[in-house]
Amino acid sequence: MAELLLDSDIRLWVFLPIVIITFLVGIIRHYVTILLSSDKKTELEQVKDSHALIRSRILRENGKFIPKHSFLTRKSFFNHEQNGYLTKAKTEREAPVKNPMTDPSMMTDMLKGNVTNMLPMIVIGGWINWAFSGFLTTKVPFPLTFRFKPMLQRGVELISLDASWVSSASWYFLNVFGLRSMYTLILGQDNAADQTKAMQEQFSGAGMAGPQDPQKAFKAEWEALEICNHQWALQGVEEDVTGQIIPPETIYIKDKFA
Amino acid sequence: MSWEDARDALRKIREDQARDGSRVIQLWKHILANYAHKLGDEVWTVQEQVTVAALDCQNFDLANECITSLNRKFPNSMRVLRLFGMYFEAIGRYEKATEQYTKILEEDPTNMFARKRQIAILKEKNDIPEAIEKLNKYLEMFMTDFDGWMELCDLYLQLQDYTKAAFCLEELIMSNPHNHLYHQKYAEVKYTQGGSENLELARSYFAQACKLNPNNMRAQFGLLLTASNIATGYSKNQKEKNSNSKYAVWAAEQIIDKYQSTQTEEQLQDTKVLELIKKMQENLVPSSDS
Amino acid sequence: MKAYSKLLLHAAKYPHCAVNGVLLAEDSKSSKEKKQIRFVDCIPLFHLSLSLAPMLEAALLQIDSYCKSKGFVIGGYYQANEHLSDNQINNVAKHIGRKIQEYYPEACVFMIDNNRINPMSVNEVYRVYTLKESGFKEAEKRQTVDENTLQTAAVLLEKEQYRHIVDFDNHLDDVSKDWRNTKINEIIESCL
Amino acid sequence: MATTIAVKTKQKTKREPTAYNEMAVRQNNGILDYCRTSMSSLSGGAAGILGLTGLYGFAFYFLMAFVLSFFLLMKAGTSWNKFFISRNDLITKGLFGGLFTYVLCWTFLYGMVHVY
Repeated sequence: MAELLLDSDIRLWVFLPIVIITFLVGIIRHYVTILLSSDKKTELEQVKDSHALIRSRILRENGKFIPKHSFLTRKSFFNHEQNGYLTKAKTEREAPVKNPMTDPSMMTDMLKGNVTNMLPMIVIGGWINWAFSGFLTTKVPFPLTFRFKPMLQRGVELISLDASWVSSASWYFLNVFGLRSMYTLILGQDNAADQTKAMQEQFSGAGMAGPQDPQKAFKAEWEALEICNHQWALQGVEEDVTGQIIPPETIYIKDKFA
Repeated sequence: MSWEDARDALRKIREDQARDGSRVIQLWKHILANYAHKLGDEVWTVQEQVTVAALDCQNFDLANECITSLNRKFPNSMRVLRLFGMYFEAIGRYEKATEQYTKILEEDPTNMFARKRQIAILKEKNDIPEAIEKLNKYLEMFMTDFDGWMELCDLYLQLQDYTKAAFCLEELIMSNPHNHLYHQKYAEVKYTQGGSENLELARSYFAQACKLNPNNMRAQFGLLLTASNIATGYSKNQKEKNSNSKYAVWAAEQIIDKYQSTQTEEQLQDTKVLELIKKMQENLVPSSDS
Repeated sequence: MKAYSKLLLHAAKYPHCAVNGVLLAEDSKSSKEKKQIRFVDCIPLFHLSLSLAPMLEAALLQIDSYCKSKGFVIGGYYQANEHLSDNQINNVAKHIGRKIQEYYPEACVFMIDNNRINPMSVNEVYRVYTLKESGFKEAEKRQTVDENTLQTAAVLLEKEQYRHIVDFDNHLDDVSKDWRNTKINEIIESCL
Repeated sequence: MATTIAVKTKQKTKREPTAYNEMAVRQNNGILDYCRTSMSSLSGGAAGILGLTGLYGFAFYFLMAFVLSFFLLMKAGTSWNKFFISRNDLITKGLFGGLFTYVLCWTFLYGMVHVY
């Protein structure tokens, strides 16, 4: 196949601008999100619930470190048949399913999320498609099969063209996804420039964000605690300690491989 | 000392949450105050720290100065409001301070700090039962605030209500089962409570503390004391007695080891630690032989 | 002299905690007729949690064997409460005081008045209580320290020597630290 | 490469034999990521300027990746188990995530230098 020769003006006016634009947009988005993000107002009730749930979970996990009597006291505090904390909570608390349409604060939050995430992506993408359409910008330095053609050569439908050439629109998308780790490098771990992550969260949304419905959460926790039994972890610890004749300092290392 | 050193020292104090007000003030006054512009944004955190330190040392002029400058930078910030509250607390105008904290809480009912300060005011007024009651209410809401549990435990200890203090410590142990200090303190409380059951619990927890941190002297002394007490006083049968004296002897050996390796000859001679422990050991050994 | 200075320094080292400690007296058999106790040294005990028994026992055992070898007795107990204006004798102090009294009937309890801990203080910073019949009563005022001692203590406070005092809590954290505070003793000697 | 930064912060880590400090583990992994990304972009740039094509380019990436792993292992030395849960993490973590960054940088600089 004949080598193509690209005009070096394409490099100056198409290739570079796309990189710079995508990069800067990412950075700007980061700061805009910081500007717009309002501290989520949490309600007292919510905080209380989450604390109770965490405490119950801790009780399940680390309850083995306290004496049996104390464990049972706490368990009955949570799960007592009539007035255990969780028992009451799981039956009485009606689920305040928040309707995003009725709650204005939820609405603005969603709007803000959309404004900073989806909108720029669409706008900039469309603009780039319009301004730089139809250019071949670069060539990937490795051979590819024809299957990659629609991916890499969006906007340029030439059958005879080698698959490793990249069109301007595709170059934009490559940048959008590839610059992700660069942002972590520059802006730190939890940056907002990374829209792909935000999109993933939106898709797998409800499951990841944690159970929205406190009643359900309480019920799950109640069940988990109900089946949880007490097995004291300190049984025979004296034997354990005194049995080891090795000098104290080495106990740590020994345990590590055990 | 250069200003960088001073900054690092302050940072360290902040991270360790050490309470050393006079040093903080010294560092600020003599070194950092002249280099404030070099600190960048850290200057605000430092000023907050200095304010608290100044209040601690009753240096109200300095505190006032810092609060004013913070207030200019962050008007209406919760953190500045709370500093105002603490300022009023320090000069003893508790109603005014309470007013500040209520204001914060109206704004943000989940602000844990303001709630804690309100409890602290009660403690300052030396009204411990009231403080305990408030703290209990607070912990009902924020059940996983372990500093709160710690404080409650200390308050109960002041009133010598050991059962309830033990409850708080159980909570702390569950929060972090690998912290030997909680185990050790729990054991100490149990030991203080007395009774054979509690002593056995204490022994187990001292042993656990020893296991988690073999260098914990308190735990080893505790193990020695509890085990020897059980062996001489409380054990029901010979077997139990034997095993308890075994633990005690082990703990004694550990302690002797520790003292021999860290203290100087002269010191050991003078304080007679070794003789004491050996004597305790000897008291136990024949009892286990017989 | 040594006793007073160390007591003061210990209270000053932990302004935000309650502190306690014991005072060692010369064995009183020789000086009994004078009805006077001479405190010669002071062992600072704790600043973390005063009301817990095991470490107190461990500490008292150690101090006791130290005293025996030196011919001292544990003749007093001092405590400074956590609260600034709280200088009442509380249950912990009463309890420990009573225990000490069983071994040494002349023993008394010193409650430190936190307000008075500063280099300028002109008289002693504590109130003395002794056990009478069943309860603790404030003892009648008597001269317990002389002018010279007060001055030395003030100098030490001024010099921030309290940063170097070691109590039993420090000792248990790091065994190599010495609760006899020999260093401080030397400094006190040199201040004379 | 960024190994020096990594080790400095790694020393903050403190943990007990069986209990891991959640924050410390996350921080260490973050630093590892940081090393990987820097390495990928730098070596991508290098490959692009050198004009490597095809398999050579990929081979270059893996070579660099293993050099980095080697450095990390050297730096961690015998005390790697103080900082990381498993030793293999040091070698393999983010190997393929870094590839994407590498390809981008490679393509970018290759395009800049050699295509036009």
